[in-house]
Amino acid sequence: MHWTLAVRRIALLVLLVALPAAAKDTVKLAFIGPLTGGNSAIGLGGRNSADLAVTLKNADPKSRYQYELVVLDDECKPDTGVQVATKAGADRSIVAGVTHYCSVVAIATVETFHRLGLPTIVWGAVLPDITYANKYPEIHRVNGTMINQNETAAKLMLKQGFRRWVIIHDTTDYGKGHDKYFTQYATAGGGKILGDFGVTADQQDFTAELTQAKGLNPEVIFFGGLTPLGVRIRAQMDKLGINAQFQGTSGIVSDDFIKGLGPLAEGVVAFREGAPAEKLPGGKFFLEKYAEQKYPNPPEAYGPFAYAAAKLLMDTIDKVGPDRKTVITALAGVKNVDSIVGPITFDDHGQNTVAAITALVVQDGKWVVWEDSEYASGKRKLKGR
Amino acid sequence: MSLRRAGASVLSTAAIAAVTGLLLYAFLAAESERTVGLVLVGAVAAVAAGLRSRVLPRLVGAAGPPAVLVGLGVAGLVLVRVFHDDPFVLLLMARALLVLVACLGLHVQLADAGVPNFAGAAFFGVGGYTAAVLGRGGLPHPLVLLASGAAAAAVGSLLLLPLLRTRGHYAALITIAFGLLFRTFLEVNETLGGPQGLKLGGLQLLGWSFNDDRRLLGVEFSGYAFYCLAAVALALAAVWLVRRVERSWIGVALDAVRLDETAAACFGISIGRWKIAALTIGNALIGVAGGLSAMMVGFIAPNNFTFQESLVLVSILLLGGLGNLAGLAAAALIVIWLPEKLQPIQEYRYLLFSVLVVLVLVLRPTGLIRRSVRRPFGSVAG
Amino acid sequence: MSAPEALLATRGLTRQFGGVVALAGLDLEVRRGELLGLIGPNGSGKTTFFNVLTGLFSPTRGEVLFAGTSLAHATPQAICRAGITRTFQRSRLCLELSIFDNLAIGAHQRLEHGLWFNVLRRAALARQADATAAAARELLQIFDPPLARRLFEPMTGVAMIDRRRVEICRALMSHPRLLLLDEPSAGMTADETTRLMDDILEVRRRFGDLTIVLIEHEMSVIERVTDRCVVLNYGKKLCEGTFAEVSADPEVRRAYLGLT
Amino acid sequence: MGRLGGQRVRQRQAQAERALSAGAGRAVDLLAQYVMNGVMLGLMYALVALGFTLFFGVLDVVQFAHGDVLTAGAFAGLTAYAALVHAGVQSAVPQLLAVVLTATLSMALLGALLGRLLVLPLRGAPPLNVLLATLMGGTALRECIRLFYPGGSQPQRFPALLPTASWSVRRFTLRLDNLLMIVAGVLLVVGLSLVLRRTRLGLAIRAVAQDEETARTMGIDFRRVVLLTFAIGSALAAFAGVMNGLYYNEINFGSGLLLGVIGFSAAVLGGLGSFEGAVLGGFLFAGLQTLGAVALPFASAYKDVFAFTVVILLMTWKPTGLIGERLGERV
Repeated sequence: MHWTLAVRRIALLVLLVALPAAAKDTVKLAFIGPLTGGNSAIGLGGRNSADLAVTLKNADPKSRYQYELVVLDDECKPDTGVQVATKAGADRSIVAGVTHYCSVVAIATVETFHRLGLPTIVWGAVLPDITYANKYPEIHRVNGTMINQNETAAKLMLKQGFRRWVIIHDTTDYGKGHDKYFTQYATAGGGKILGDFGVTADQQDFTAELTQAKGLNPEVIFFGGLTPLGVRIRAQMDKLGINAQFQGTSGIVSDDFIKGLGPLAEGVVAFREGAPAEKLPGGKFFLEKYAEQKYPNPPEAYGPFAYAAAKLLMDTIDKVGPDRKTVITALAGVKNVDSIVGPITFDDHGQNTVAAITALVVQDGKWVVWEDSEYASGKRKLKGR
Repeated sequence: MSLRRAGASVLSTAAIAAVTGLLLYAFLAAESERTVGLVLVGAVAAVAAGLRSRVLPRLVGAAGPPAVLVGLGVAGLVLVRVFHDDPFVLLLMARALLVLVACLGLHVQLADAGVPNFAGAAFFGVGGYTAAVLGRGGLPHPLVLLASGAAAAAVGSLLLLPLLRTRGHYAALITIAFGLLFRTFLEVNETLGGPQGLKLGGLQLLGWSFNDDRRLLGVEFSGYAFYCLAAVALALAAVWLVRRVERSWIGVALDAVRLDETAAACFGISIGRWKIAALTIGNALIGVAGGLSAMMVGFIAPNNFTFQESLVLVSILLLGGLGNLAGLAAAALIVIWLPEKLQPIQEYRYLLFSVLVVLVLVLRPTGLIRRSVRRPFGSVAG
Repeated sequence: MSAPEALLATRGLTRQFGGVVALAGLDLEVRRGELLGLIGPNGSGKTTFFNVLTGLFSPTRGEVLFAGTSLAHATPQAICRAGITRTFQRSRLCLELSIFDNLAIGAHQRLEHGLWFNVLRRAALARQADATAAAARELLQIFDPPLARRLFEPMTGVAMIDRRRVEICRALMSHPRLLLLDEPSAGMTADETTRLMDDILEVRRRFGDLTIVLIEHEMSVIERVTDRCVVLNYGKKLCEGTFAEVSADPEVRRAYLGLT
Repeated sequence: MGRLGGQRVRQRQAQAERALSAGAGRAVDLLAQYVMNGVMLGLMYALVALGFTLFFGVLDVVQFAHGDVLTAGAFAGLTAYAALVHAGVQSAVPQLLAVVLTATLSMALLGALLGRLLVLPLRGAPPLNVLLATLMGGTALRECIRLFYPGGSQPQRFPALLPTASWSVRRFTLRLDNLLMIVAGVLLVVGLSLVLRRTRLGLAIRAVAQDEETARTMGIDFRRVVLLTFAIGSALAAFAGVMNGLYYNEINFGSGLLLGVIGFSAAVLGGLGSFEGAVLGGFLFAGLQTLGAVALPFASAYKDVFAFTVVILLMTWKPTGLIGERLGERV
C-alpha cells in the first residue's frame, strides 16, 4: 500500500471523527453519453437529466449520501466508449453508472462493465443484444428495445397504404437490427422491400445509393440510423427529386434532425419506445424541475430515461449502501418500482419492459405524436397518399 | 570487463533506473493537475540539465546501453508492483508501452529507411483484428501475437510494389490512401463486425488468464498488471531488436538507402530489398503491439485506427527527435499520459500535438535532438 | 608486349536526353591494369559515360562488354558486383554518418547482411566490423593518415578536400577491378593534386589487378600518371593514344586547345 | 401544396411511360443522373486538385492543409451568412455574394499565411518536412474549427441560397442550383487558365514553376509569386468548400481531410504540376467513385475503397501520375 493512498485514507478518517455526522459520505455515479459529435444534443439532454436527478436527491434531507455525477463522453464511438468505460470501471470510488445512448457503443462496453464489476443502467440504446446477448448481472436497461418499435411502425405504415419500401441503414448493429426487424414485420403484413443499402456512419455523399433507390421507384425510404445520416439522406433525396415518404426510427427523434433539415423535415414519420416527456406519468413534474435548473439544452427524447435510471440507482444505493456487489444484487430484485417513465421491472436479463411505442410525425417544425397530428386526422397527407 | 568498469556500470544503471522510476512514479501517482504540471516541468528541466551538462550521456556511456535496458526493465517491474491494484494506471502504462513498440516500428521505417508510413494505426488494427480472429481458436496466445505481427507484415506487403516505385510525397500518398481505404473497408464489411468491431477474450498464457485478478507473493494484482508486464517485456524486446538492427551492417545499409539511393545503388545496395526489410520489420512490430493491445482492451473497432491516430504515432516520432530512441520513449509516454492526467487538455490533445509538431518542424528542421552518429559495434571499440 | 586484352569495351554506345545527344556511338576500350585518362571539354559526355557505365542511365543504343559479360542494361547493383565502382563529380557521401559507415557502404559487397547474422551472431559481426575497420584504416593510411584515427567520427567534421579522399577510399573498399575517378582532384591545389596522384599510383601498385579510368582537366596530371588517353568531344571519341600522341593530334589541338 | 400536386400527376404519367419502354428507358435516365452526380463531384475535386498542382508547380511542395482550408472556407462563408441574417438581410443574392466573397478572400489570406509560415521557412529542409508540417497544420486548423466554432463538432446546416427549381425527365432530375454551380465552377477553371496564360502574374507563376533560379534572376519577385499562388490555390479550395456546402446543405469540420486526400490523389493521377492533369484527375476520381457505386450496387459504400485502390494501382504503374510529373530527377 504506497504511502499516498494510506495518507489519504487516514485524512478521511480524521475528517469523519472530527465532524460527527454533519458531512455525508460522497458517492460517485458515472454518466456516459455522446457529448460531442452529431448526437451530442441527445447526449447533453441525458446528462442534464441525470444531473437533475442528482441535484434533487442531494437536496432531499432523507438521502443517506451526498451524490456526485462523474460525466464521461463516449463520442458515440465504440473505441472511446470502451476507454471511458474502463476508466469508470477501474475507478474504485464510482459505484454505478448511467450508460450510453448509442447502441454501437453500448454493445461494446458490456464486457468491460462485466469484467470490472460496475453496475450500469443503459438509458437510451435500443439494440436488443445489449441485454439479451448474455446474462451479465451488471447490465440493466430502462428504455425498451427496437423489436416492438418496428412492429408498430410496420402496422401503421401498412395501414396508410404503403406497400413498397427501400431501406437505407448504417452498418452498425443498430442499423442492421432495424433493417432486420422492419423487413420481418413489413413483409409479414404484405409489404415489399425493393432493396437495402448499408452505409458508413461518416459517409457524406449518398447520391449513388439514392439514384439506385430512385430506380427501384419506392413509395417509402426507410432509414435505420442516427440523426446525422438521417439529415444528409433526407436532404440529398430532395436534391435528386425523390418524392418518396421518409420513415425513420428512434435514432432521428431529436430537435437536431428538424433543425438540420428545416422545411424538408415536414411529414417525416418516426417511431420510438416510451412517450415524449409530457405524456409520461411523471412527465409534468420532470419538465418543471428541468426548466427550473435552466439547462442550456432541452432534455431531448431520452432525458426522462436518464433521470429515471439515475434516481433508481441512487435510491438503491441509499437502501443497500455504496458497494457495487450489493447494488447489483439489489437491482436484480427491482419489481414495479415507480418512476417518471412508469413502473420499472428488470427481467433476468436486466431489461425493463416498456410497453408503449409512440408514432411521431414532424408537423410545423416539431415532433408531434401521430394520434394528435393533422396527418392522422387527414387534414395533411403523407407523401404519395 | 574489469571490476572497476563493471562496478561503474552497475552503479550508473541503478542511478538511471532509480531516477526514471521516481519521475514516472511521481507523474503517475500525481492526483491534482497542478502536481502533474510540476512533475512534468521538473522532469523536462532535469533531462535538459543532464544533457547540457554531459552528465546523462556520460552516465549512459558508463552503464553501457544493454545495462540501461535492464535497469529500465527493473524500474518497470517496480512500478507494476507499486500500482498493483490500480487498473487505471496499469492500463495507462501498458498503453504507452504498446504505442512505443508501434512507434519503434515506424522508427525503423521512417528514421532508418526513410519510408514514411501514414497508415501506422491501420497496421496496429490489422494486428488487433488478427488477435481477435485467431484468439478464439485453439492457437496458444504467444503464437497468436506472432501471427498478429506476421499478418500486419503480410498486409503491408500489398504496398511494397507501390512503395518501391514511388518516392517522397507520392509514397506518402500511397500509405495515406491505404489507411483511409482500409478503415472504410472494415467499417462497411460485416465479416469482421463492421463498425461494431469485435470482442476479444483476454490473453491466456499456459492456462493463466490475464483478465482476472490474482494473488501473487501475497499481493493482490489486478489483471492489467500482467498485461503491463507483457508490455514491458515486449517494449524491451523491441528496443533490443531495433538497437541491434541499427548497430549492424543492416543499419548501415538502411542509412545508405535513406540518405542517397543513387550512391547506395552504385555500391551494390539493393534499394528494394532494404525498404522491404524495413517495412516488414516495422509492420511486424506494429502488428504485435496491436495484437496485445486488442487483447488487453478486449475490444477492437475500425474507429480505433483512423488517419488521426496514424498522425499521432507520426507526431510521437517527430516530437521525440527522428532517430533518437530515448526521445521516442519520452515522447510516447508524454503523448499518451498527459491527456489522461491533465483532464482539461484531454479535449485539446490533437490540437496541442499538431501545433507542437509544426513548431518542431519549422524551428528545428534537423529534429529536436541532433541525431547522434552510430557507435561502433566492433569488439575493439567495445 | 602483346596488347593486353580489353577489360572493358563499348560498341556504338549512345545516350540521348530528348534532343540532346550526350554520347554518340562511342567505341572505347580500357585495357586491363592500365590507367586511362579521359579528357575533353565540359559537356563532352565524360560524366554521362560514367553514369551509363555504372547503370544510372540505360544506353539508348550500343553495347558494353566488361570482362566478357554484357552490362548494357544491367542494374547499378549488378555492375558493382561485376567489380566496377566510382567516385562522383559532386561528392555523394552520407554526411550524417561516420567515416567508418561511409567506407562500410563501399564494402557492402563483401559484408554479411543476413538478419540472423547481424542480430544474433554479434561476436562474428564484431570480428567482421574489426576487419572492415582495419581495411579502412589501411586505405586511409595511404590517402589521409590523420583520418585513420578519427574513423568513428561524423563526416560533418571532415574538411572538403579530405572528403574527396574518403570518397576514393569508399570506392576502393570493395577491391574493384575497374575504378572510375570523376575529377578527384577538383578544388585541390597543385601539390595536393600531386600528392593525391602519388596516393593513387601507390594504391595501384598495392592492389595489382586494378584498372583505373581518370577524368581530369589538369594536362600535367594526365601526362604524369596515365598510360593512355581518350579525348571526347560532343559525345564522340576524337582520338586515342598516349598523352604525347594525343596532344600532338591537330584535331585535338583545334577542338580542345583552340589552336589552329 | 401546388408543386407537390403537379409532381404527382407527372409521376403517374411517368409510371405509365416507364411501363412501355422498360428496357432502354430505365437505363438512360439513371445513367444521366449518375453522370450528373459525377460531374458535380468531379468539379469539386478538380478545384481542390488545382490547388495542389499550383503549390507543387511553384515550389515542388505538397501543401497538405489544403483540404482543411476547404472546410475553413465553408465555415467562414457560413459565419458571413449568419452575420447577415443577424443584421436582417434576408434576400438570397447578397447573402450568396457575402458567403462566396468572405470564404474566398479569408482563405486566400490563410493560404498565403500558411505559405509564409509553414512552407517558405522549410525551403531547405527535406521535402517530406513540408508535407508533415502542413499535414499537422491542417490537423490544427480542423481542431480549431471543432473546438472554437460554436457547436463545431456537430454537422452545421448550410443554407440553400440558390434557387431550388428542378426539371424531371422520367427519373433524371436536373436541379437549377446544381446547374448554376457547375457553370460557376467551369467558369472559375477557365478563368484560372486564362489568368495563368494571359496575365503577367500567370507568366510569373509558370516561370517560377519551370525554373525557379532563372525566374528569380529575371527579376521575378519569388516570394510575392509564391504567396499569390498560395492565395489563389486556397481561394479555389474555399470556393469548392462553399460549393460543397450548397450541394449537401451541410458542412462538418472533418470533411476537409478526405477531400484533401482525394484532391491530392486527383492531382497526382493527372500528373502533379500539370493544370489539365488536375482537372482530368478530378473528374477521373469522381468517375471511379461513381463507377464503384454502380458496379457494386448493394455495397456502394465500397466506392471509396474501390477508388483509392485504383489510385494506388495507377501510381504503381505510373509513379508520377498518368501525364507524368514534368520535373525528372537529376542524378
